[in-house]
Amino acid sequence: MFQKILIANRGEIALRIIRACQERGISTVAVYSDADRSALHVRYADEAYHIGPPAASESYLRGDKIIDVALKAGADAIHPGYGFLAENAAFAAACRDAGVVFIGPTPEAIAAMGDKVTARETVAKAGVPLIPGTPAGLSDDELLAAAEEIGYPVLVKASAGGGGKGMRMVFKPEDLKSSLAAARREALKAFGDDTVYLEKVVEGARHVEIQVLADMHGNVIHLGERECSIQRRHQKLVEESPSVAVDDDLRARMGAVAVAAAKAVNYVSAGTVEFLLDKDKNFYFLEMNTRLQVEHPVTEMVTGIDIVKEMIAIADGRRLRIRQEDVTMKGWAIEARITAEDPDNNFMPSTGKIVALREPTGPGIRVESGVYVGMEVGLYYDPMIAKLIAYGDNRAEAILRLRRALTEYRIAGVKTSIPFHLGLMDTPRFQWGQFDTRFLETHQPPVSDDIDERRKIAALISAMLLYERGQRAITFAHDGGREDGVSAWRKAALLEGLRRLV
Amino acid sequence: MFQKILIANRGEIALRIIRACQERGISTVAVYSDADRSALHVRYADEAYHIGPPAASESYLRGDKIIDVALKAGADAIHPGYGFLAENAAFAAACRDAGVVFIGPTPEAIAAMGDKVTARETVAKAGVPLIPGTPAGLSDDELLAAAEEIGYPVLVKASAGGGGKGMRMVFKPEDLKSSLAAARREALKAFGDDTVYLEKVVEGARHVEIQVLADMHGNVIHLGERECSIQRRHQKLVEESPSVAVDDDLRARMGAVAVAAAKAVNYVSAGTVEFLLDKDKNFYFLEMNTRLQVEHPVTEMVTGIDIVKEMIAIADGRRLRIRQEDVTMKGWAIEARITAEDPDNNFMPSTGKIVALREPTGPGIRVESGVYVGMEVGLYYDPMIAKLIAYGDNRAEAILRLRRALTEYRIAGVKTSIPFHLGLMDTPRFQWGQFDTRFLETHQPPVSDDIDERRKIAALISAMLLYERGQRAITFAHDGGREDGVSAWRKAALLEGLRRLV
Amino acid sequence: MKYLAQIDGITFEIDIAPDGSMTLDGEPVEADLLQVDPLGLYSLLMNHKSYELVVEEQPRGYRVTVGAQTFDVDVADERQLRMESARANVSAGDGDLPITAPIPGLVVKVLAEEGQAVEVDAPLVILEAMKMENEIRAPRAGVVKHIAIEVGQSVEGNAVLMVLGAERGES
Amino acid sequence: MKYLAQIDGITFEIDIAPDGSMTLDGEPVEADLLQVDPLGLYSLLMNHKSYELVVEEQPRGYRVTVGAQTFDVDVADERQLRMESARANVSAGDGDLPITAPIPGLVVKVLAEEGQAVEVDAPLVILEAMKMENEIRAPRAGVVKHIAIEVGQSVEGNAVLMVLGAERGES
Repeated sequence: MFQKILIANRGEIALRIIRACQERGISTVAVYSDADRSALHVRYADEAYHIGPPAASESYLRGDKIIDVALKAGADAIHPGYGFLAENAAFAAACRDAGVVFIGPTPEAIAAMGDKVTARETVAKAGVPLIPGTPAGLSDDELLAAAEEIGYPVLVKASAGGGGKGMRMVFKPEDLKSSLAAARREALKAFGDDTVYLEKVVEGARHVEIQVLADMHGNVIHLGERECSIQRRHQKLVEESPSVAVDDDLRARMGAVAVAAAKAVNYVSAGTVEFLLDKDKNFYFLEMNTRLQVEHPVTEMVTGIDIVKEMIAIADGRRLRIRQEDVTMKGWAIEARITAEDPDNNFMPSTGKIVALREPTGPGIRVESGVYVGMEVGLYYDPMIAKLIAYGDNRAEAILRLRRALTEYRIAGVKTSIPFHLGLMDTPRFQWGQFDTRFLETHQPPVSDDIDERRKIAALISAMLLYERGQRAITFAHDGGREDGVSAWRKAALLEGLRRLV
Repeated sequence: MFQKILIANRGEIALRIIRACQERGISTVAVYSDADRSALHVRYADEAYHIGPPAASESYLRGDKIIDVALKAGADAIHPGYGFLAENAAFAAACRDAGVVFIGPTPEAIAAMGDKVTARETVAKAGVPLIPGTPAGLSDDELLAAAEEIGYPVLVKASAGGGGKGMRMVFKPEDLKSSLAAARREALKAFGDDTVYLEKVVEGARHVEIQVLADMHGNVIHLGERECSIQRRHQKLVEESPSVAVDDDLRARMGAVAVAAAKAVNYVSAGTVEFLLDKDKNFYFLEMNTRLQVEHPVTEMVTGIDIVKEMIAIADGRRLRIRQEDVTMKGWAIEARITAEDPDNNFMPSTGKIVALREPTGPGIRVESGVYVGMEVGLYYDPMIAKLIAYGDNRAEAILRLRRALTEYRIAGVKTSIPFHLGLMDTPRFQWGQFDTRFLETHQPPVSDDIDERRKIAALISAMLLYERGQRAITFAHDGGREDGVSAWRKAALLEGLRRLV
Repeated sequence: MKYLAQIDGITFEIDIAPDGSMTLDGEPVEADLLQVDPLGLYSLLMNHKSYELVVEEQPRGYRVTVGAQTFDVDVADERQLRMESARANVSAGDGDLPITAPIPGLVVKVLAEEGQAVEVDAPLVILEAMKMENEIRAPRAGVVKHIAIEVGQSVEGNAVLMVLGAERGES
Repeated sequence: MKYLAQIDGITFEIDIAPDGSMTLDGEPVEADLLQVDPLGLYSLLMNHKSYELVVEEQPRGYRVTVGAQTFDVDVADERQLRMESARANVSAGDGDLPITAPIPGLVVKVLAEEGQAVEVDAPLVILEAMKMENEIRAPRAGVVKHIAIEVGQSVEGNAVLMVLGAERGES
C-alpha cells in the first residue's frame, strides 16, 4: 500500500481525500498557493508545500511543480480530486513518467472521454445510446444550418468542456450566433480550446448519472444512480441518490450501459457516466467524467462504500472487494452545494471574509467543508465552499433533515446558497420529486415566509446595539465592561436608569 | 401530531431532541437555568424559558416549574431526555395530571423498573435470567454475611441507582464496610434513598444491552444490541453496535428476553434492557433503563431508525411502522463520549471556558454536542459535553474513522477524554474486540507515541510567540500590526533584522 | 430614546425607555440580548422566542444575519436621521443612478452605448468572475449617461461601471 | 535571542537569530507560523510538517494544545530565567508541599490526620464534584503538617487542602 499521497487540490475535496488517507494510515502531502496558507487542507495534511501565486494557472494547475513536490516529499501517488488537473491526460502521463502513481484512470482513457466527440463515437460502438447532434469542429455557419435540421431548442457544448462551462441552451435561430460566440469564449478561457458542437435538447429530461468503479483486473461495477436535475445554468445545485425516476429494472439497464461505456475505454478507477433520462424512461449518453465527482457522497451514504478509499486501493493494483451483487442501496441521501453566491441577486458570486461559522451536525448529517473562520472567499477559485449531505431512511426524512440542517447553518461574511436550498426544500414539486433539468428556469423556490419577522428582529437588535454602544463608555468606567454570562444589554439599560437617578 | 414539545433537559441530548422535533415540524420549547442562558439548546429551540438557578435541584429537577412553563407556552408534550427527570415516576404522573403528554413510559413502568429489586422480581416472573444477589434493604451486617455466601468479588448497587452512581465493586471482606458507606452516601445524595443490595460479580463479563421500542398497542420490537463494556468506575466511555460477542442467534435470544422484560411492565416508548454476557454466552438481566439512552445513536446508525422520532410518534399514540422482521443491521457504529475530564490525571473533572472549538466532520462521522466557544464548563452538570459517533461498513472502518475524527477534534479551555479515546483506538485488544467490563482496570491505553514531538512543537511555538511579542510594538508602529494572510512571525523577524541594520 | 432602522427600504421604529423596556413599531416587546461568542454571535430572546444572530459592524449600522438571511440595517436615533435627511435634500440629484460592479471582475463585454435608452432588466455589462460570466442588468429603465469602463478592464467591487440617467430625454 | 521553554519538567532551548532562522536544541528548524483565527488557533509548518495548535496566553508562558494534548509551557529568555532562578534559591523552602484542590468541590471526607505519615498515593481527601466522588492522593510520601479544610466545606479550585511536610520527622 502507498505510504504517502500528495493531494493536488484544495478546499473540501482536498480534505475529503486527506481523511480517506488518514483512515488508511497513509501520510498526506498538501500543496497550497499564496491564497491558501491558512486553508484547512494545509492544516489537516501531515505536510504542506507552497507551489505559487493564487491564480490556479500558476499553482494548482502547475503539474510540473506538483510532481516536483511529490518527488521531493517522497509521495508514492497523487490524487487530483476534481477540477484542476483531474481530467488532464498530459498530467496523468507526466505522473506516470515521473514514477508517481496517478490515482485515476489512464491518460488514454481520460483523453478518449475528455474529447466529447471521440467519447460519443467510442461509446456508441459499445451500444450506448446517444442524443442526436453534430460532430465537433464545424464553423458557425455550418452549425446554424445543422441546428435547423436538429430542431430548436439546441444545446451548444464545448468539445473539451465539463462543469457547464462553455455550455448554452438556444431556443431561437436568431440567438444562436451570439451564444456560439459566448460559449467559444468561455471554452477557450477554461480549456484552451474553442471547439463547440450542437446537441438536441431532450425535453423534460432528467440528468441521471451512474457511478462506476473499475479495477486493473477487468472488474467493472456500478453503484447505482444519482439524480442531478436541479441545476442552474448547467451547474448542479442539488443531487440525490437514488432517483425517484429510477426503479430496479431501469437501474440495472442504465448500470449495464454505464459499465459498457467504461469498458469501451478500458476504464480504471472511479468514474461517472452521465445520462439524460426522458419521461418515457429512454436514456441517452451525455458524457463520462473520468474523475471523482463533487456529488460522490450521496452514493457513499446509500451504498456504504467509501469511493475515495476504493480509488486508492484500485490505484494500488488491488482487486475490487465488492461484486455487483454485493452493492445494495439503503435509505436516501441528498446533497446541497453550499456556494458563495447570492441567490437573491441572480447567484452573483459573493466575496468576503468568513466572520462567523457553525456547521450543522446531528443525525444523518454529513458536512464536507473547506470553510473556516477568517477565510477570505475570493474570486480565484470555485464558489463552492462546502457540501451539506443529509441521509434518511426514506426521501422525506432526508429532505426534512437537510432542511433542518440548513436552518442550523451559521455562516456570515459572505452570502451563500443556503436560502435557495431552504426555499427548494419547501417547494412541493421538489418534495414530490417532479422535476427535470429545466425545473429552476420555471420554478422560483419560495422565499422564506418569515422574512418579515426576521427583518423586525434585525431592526430591533440594531437599535439595541446602537443604544448599548451609547452606554458602553459608562459601563466600562463602572465595572470593566461586559462580563460573560451577563447580558450587557440589561446592564446598559440598568445603568441608564441609574444615571438618570443620580 | 403534537404541535409543540418542551424539552426538559440541556446539553447535547436537548439538541438531539430539538432536531428530531424540527424534522417532524414540531415547535420546540427549551428551559434553562442561569448557567445556560447562552447554551445551544436555548439558541436552537424556537422558544426558551428561564427556570431557576444553576443547581439542578433548583432548575432542571424542578418538575413543577417545568410543567408550569409547558402550560404557559402551550406545549402538548414534554420530552425528558436522559438523567434529571427522565426516570422520575412522580414527574411522569404530574405531567399526566396536568394534561401534558410525557414522552416516555407510564409512571407505573418507570416505578416498577426504577426500584432495582422490584424490577428483578418482575422480570424473573417473565423468565428473564438474573444474577445471584441479595434482596434490598438489608443492614450492613446482613450484607456482610450474604457476601460470604455469594462469594467475592461482589458488587454494591444502589436500589434506586443508575449511571454507576452508588455502585462499588468489592474484592475483599475487609473493604466491604467502607464501600457500603460510600455507596450509601452517593445514593442518598443522588437519589434521596440510601438502600443498597449486593450482586455476584460475573467474571469476564461484557455489558451488552438491547434497545426496545414499544407502542401503546402492545407491539414491542428490539433494535439489536449495543456493546458497552468499555467502562471506568461503571461509567460507559465507549459503546458500539453490533457487538463482536453477539451473533444472529444470540441476538435473537437476547432480543426475545428483552421484549419479554418490557412486556412484563406493559412498557411503552424506547427503553433499554441491560445484560451481563459471560464468556460462555450466558446472559443475566442487570436492569432496564426506562428512557432514551446516551448511546442510542450507534443503534440508529446501524438500523437507520431514528429512535427519538419513534418515541414522539409512540407518545402520540401511533402504531409502530416497523415490524421486527424489518429491522436490519448494516455496518458498524462506535460512539466515544467526550467528557470534560483529564485522562492524564485520573479523569479528574476539568472546568473552564471553551476558548477554541472545531468539531470533526466528513464521511461516517456524527457529532452530538452541547459545546460552543465561550461556554463555561462548570461543576453543576454532567461532565459529558459531546458524543462522537463513527460509522463504517465494518468494525475496522468504524474504528479508523473514529480515530481520524478524534485527531481532527479541536477543543481548548478544558481537558477532555479525547487523548484517552485515541489511546484506546490504538490498543490491539480493543481493535480485536477482546475485552470485558473490567478491561480498563487492567489495560492502560497507550499514550500517543508522538508526545515527544508535540512537546517540541509546543516549546518552539512558545518561544516564537514570546519573541514575536517582543517585536510587536515595533510592528504595530510600522504598519498597523498583523495582517491576515501574512505571517506576522516572518514580519517580526524581518523587522528585527531591519532594526539592527538601522 | 427613539431609533429608526431601515432595511430593504422598510423603516422600523424602536423606542427604548430608560428602564430598558422597549416598543417596536409601537408594540411592546420583551427582549433579552446576549453576545455568546467573541465572533459576533448573539442570542436574542424576544417574547420568549429564540433567535440566533450574527452581527457585523458596518461603517454605518449593522449587517445582521438571522438564520440564512442577511440584512443590512441602517440605524440611527431620530435626531441624527432628521439632520441627515435635511442634508440629503439639499444635494438631491437629478435621478442619476450609478451602476456598480457587485463583485470584482473582468469586463468581458459592454452591451450598451452612451446615450442609449434601456429598459429595466436590459443587460448592460458582462463581468467575468470565478470563471463564469455574470450579466449586470439595468435596475430600472433610463438612458445611459456615461460609461466608465471598457472591455478587458479589471474592476474592483463597487466600482462604477456606468451611470444611468433619467428615464426620458438627455440630462 | 536564546529562549528556554519548560514542559513537564523537560527543558528545550530555542535560539532565534535576527534573520528569523532558528534552532531547537541545537538542530536547525525551518518554521512558518500563522495565526488563523481570532480565537488563538495557529498553523505551524515546521520543516514542511503541518501542525495545528491552540494557544492560550497564561500569566507566565502559554498553554499550547497540539492535537489532543495540552501542554503548559513556561517560557522565558535566558536572562530572565537566570534572574528568577537566583531569586528562587534564596527563598527555597523546607520541602513543604501544599496539596491543592484540582477542581472546586465539596469536601466529603478527610482521610488523614495532622502529624500522620503517609505513603505516596495514599488517599488524603475525598472531594465531590459533578456528583462524583474524587480521591485526592498524596503525590509523594511525607507527613501531614497542616489540614486547612474540614468535612462539609466547599472549596475553590486550587485551594490548599493540606500541607505535606518532609518525609521523615516533624518539621
